[in-house]
Amino acid sequence: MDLFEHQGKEIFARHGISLPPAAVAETPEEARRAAERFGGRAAVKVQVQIGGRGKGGGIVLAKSPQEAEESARRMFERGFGGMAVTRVLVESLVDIASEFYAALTLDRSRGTYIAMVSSKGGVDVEEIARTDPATIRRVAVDPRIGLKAYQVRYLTGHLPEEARSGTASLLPKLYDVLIASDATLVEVNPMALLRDGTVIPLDAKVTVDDNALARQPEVAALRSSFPVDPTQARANDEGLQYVKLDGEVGIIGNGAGLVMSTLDVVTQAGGRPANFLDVGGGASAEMMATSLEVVLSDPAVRSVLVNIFGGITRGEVVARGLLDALERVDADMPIVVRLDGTNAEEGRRILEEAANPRIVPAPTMLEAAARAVELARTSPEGVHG
Amino acid sequence: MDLFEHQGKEIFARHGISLPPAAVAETPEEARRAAERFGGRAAVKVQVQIGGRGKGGGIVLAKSPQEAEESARRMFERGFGGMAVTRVLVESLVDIASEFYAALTLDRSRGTYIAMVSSKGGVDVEEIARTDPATIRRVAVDPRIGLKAYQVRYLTGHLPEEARSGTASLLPKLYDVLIASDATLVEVNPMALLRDGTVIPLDAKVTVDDNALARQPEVAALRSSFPVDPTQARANDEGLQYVKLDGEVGIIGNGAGLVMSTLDVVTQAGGRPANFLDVGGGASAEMMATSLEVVLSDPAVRSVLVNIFGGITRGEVVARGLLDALERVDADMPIVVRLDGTNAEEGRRILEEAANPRIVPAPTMLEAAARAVELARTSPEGVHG
Amino acid sequence: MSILIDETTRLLVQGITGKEGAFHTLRNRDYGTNVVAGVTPGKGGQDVDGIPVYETVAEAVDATGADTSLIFVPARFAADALYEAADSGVELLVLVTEGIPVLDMVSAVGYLRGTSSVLLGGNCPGLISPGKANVGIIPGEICMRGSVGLISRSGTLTYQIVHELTQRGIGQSTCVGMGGDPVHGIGFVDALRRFEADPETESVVVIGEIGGSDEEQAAAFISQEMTKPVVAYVAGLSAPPGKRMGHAGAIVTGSSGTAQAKVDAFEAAGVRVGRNPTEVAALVAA
Amino acid sequence: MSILIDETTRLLVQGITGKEGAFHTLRNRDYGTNVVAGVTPGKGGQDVDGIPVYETVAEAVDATGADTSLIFVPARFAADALYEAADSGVELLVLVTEGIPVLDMVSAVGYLRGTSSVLLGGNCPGLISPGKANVGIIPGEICMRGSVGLISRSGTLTYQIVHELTQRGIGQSTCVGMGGDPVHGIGFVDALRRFEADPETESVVVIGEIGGSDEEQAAAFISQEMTKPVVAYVAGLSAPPGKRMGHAGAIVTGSSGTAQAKVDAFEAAGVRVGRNPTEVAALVAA
Repeated sequence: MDLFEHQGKEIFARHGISLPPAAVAETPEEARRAAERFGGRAAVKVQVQIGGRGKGGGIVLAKSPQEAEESARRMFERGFGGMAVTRVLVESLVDIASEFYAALTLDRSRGTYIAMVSSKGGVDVEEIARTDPATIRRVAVDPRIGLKAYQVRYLTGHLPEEARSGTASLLPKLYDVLIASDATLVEVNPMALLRDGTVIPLDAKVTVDDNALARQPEVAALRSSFPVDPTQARANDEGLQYVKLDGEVGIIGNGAGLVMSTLDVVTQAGGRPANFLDVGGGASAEMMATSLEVVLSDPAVRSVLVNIFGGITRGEVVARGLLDALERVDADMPIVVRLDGTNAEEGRRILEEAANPRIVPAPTMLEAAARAVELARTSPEGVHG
Repeated sequence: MDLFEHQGKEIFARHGISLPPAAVAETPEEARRAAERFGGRAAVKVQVQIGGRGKGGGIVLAKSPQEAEESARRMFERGFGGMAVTRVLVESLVDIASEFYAALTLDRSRGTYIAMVSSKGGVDVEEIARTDPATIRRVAVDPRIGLKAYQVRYLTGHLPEEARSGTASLLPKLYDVLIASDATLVEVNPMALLRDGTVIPLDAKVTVDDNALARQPEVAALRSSFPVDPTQARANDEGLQYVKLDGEVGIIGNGAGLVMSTLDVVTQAGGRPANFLDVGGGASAEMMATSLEVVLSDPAVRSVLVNIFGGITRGEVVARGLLDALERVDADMPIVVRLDGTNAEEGRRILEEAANPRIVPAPTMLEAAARAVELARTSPEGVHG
Repeated sequence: MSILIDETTRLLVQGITGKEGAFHTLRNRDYGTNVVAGVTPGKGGQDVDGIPVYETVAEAVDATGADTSLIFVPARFAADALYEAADSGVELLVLVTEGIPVLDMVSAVGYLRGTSSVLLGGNCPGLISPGKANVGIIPGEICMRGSVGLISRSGTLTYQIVHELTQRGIGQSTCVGMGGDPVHGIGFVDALRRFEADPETESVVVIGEIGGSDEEQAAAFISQEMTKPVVAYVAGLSAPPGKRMGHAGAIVTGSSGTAQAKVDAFEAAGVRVGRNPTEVAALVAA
Repeated sequence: MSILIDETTRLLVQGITGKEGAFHTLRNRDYGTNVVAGVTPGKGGQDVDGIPVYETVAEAVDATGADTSLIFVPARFAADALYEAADSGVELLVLVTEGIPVLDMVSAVGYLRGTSSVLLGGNCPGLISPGKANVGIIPGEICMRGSVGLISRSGTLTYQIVHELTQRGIGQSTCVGMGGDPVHGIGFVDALRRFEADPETESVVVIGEIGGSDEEQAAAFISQEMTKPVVAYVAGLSAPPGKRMGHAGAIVTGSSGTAQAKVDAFEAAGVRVGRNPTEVAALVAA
């Protein structure tokens, strides 16, 4: 779960990290009043769950309260990177001497956390990592020991003398945020040395492990502030992974790998997937029914491909769920069903006995994909239940 | 550093552990008033830094406030196990269903902590450990992971059903005490299941790592409540390890092993050591001087044996310290000095040049011991500076 | 031969009395796996269709000589189940449980490195040495004994590809589902090394997907150390790029994480890459 | 041969610029030890009498190929110094620092088990392979090259016994001071195993003292696995019993911890025990 900058900074503040005075604004007027409080000049920063704000116009340095108001209004109206914008952060300007980069994140390949400090920040740090790797120092962090003192000395050893002790006291606090919040990413870009000698985060990118939200109720509660699509929300509530795409073949499968592969074969067959929907392991009949409803709620869908290979998921449960769903939703389009694995034969028999005219059985994944693509082409447009 | 029971229990309470109502009394009258508050009947428990109170009469179950007062008075007057008693703990009586034993301590041989629970407590658990080892379950605890849930289940699995969940919630708190207080022992004997179903510690033996006192200022401050011998206190203040013994040959050495060995050879030579004094590694002239003053302050001392084998400790520093001390204290007894190791030759030369009549050089440890024992026999009695 | 499990495997199931635990335990036993014990705290002394249930793993190991544990406990107890199994000397831990917090896995994986236990998973379907033992939730009926080793980050996609192999009459030595969680036990390189050393395995199928850099590492290992032929598949060629939050991930891996980058890495290492599961099976047959 | 250190040892000193650090570093170098580097944070680029000082252990190892580290840092930095040295690939860590909190040592010793680094100490005098290398604070001039291996819990008592051996013309292969702290690195059993395997070592002296159960474990190891003769000494035969707080310690060790119990354990294992340092040397000479 990706937090807004201001949410990340609120967590930072709770761990004793100094930050510039700032206020969240949900209207242009609130942005203006905040800028007034900060003496007229302020940074207005769009709050979104993606990066690239600096380059993409998501951060405006307003020279007056009016300019802050106008910038905020534009942000609310236009959104950012295709996402709705419901709040901006208005932040007092600070006197920056130089900018660096710091991050703590997961190193999947080693199964540890990793801490990184770059002596260059505020710019394209990925490019720096490629072209000038010596500017980025990194260390592995074992959570059973924590960030070791010698590691902090090493991480800060290539910074200008005057930035070292400030960064050295900031890093353990960022590490505390990582562990205490079950985060998988705590990124500060830029981390700024101010003219007064302090080192503070100017940005905060915090991603919290979804698997840990049950033990992070305060963090989980922040979800309520995120802009949500109602279809997406419904899918999530049922434990389904649903991503809307641009095509016309609705796709339901079990297991992320199989669903991705199904998208690939549909594409290879000349079709365009309308979505990614993973019902997960051990799907219930109810989850299958909800999946079908979710996919069918997309008006662009012309055919649906259900591709289930059972392990924990059982074929007869899938079949009953599909039949249940077809009693609840009036699906006037073909649903190509391909079932294999655990109890698949029973599932196929149930579907055969039900003899629902919408259900088109297919023996293999490739044939199912070809059939779904073909049916999407010939299916009547715009007739939905 | 061994804490009084009541100090251990105060730490327990800060970690959310339930305990019987109790009050510390420093006079018999305070003990009486506390017993009155607890309804007349109360346990009066001597507060000392040693075990064996149960068998040794250090715990009295008083049936009235008067009895509590009298018991406390006896304790203050008589001391316990040769130690002065300055406070007793008066504790409300609880309704005990059964008694067990729990401890967390260091396992030196494995270099880990160990947690133990015995299904028999309140009695001689060492005897139980020998005769009926199955009653004691033990697990190794890695502080980088903590007491694991499965270990708590195992540790409590042999207790009566009704004591398991109470003990299972108590153990992690005792572990927190161990780690948070830098303790090397947290022992609860007995740990009691009460008739109301709760499990509570009735005693608390907590030993804190002396090496960690610098980062445990609250615990270190408890030292001020311990009865102290002024000579002992002076030695400790200088970083000297001093233990008073019953003999007449004062002993000063560097390194606990060498001092112990010096005690042994003095004993083998027919003498009796008057003390154990380890000046430690890298002793300064000042520490040597204080050592001599400390040893000479014991009126039973008839001769002194200084046995130094230098590593970090340097011979010339030892020699100068001894000469300094002899200018400050009027030592009218022989001081046998045996110096070897780092800069020993220089040290021997300095002593030779000083030609102090009190200083008797000896070439080897055995000869030094023999000489010191012999001189103690012939030294005039009772003439001290 | 085969890798990790075979007919000598003595299987213990942690969380055997749960619904999924009991279901798959009995399926594994029906397959012929030597299921010797189960563990569920509070249910010691019971049995699951004749399989004795113990209070602790240590007791179960003492009583039955179990050397492999299949773990179905709820996510919040998963790390503890790993500690218990490793501390009790179990050699192979197969963790099916999904939804385990990353921090728990980082701690547990670090701890296990200091023991002699080997972890597969979490969030994994387990593994099967067809005709010998099935440990986990891979449907045994789709597999066939043979000489193709298979290692996969995916669950059901694995079944799909195994199914395609079997339908062509191509059997498998061992099929390993390593799971898709970011921090996990046995990975591509571990499995490839074992397959390279296994006399029964003649070729290997590697099934990857977008994200991370496991495939790139596998490709590097294959080009340097594998003598047996490898066929790969990478799911997600048509996946849209994900929305990115920060730069740290890309800096750590030095990889874009796209399926195409992984396909390119495999092909540069001389690995034949199938465009879909059917083509994978065809390449193995070729 | 010898154990742990010899003429090929490349020594690095952590805390080289401190008073004791500098003093003993130069003594070690004067002895002939190949001291290649020092580390003191904030003093990288300086030198100590020509020995280059680096900012980090990793830099020092990269620049000089150091394989052994002698550690003199203050107690509160000791665990971090161990982590840094181990993470930088140093093979042998000799920790002289005393007064390190037990919790720090338990954590560090647990961490080091997962690495290839070997720890000696803390609160130890170090070790010397006479005529080859001296790493620590043992006075080199009291030692003499020869075939007696020596391992001791004590510091100065070790010097005493080495001194007695040398005065009788009995040389030493390696003298190891393991230190007296309750949680430590190399112990009696580790050292005995190395001495048993070392061709230069013909007999071994073990120097114990009251407390703990290290001597009892050494006795068990000697009776089961040592072929070379062992002479032991245990300090504290005349020590009065300590005042006891709880029972846990005795339950853990199953031992009284007295010197006499240790002497008995050694003698039961066929080890000759000297009553004082002089007698130890006489027994070795016999």
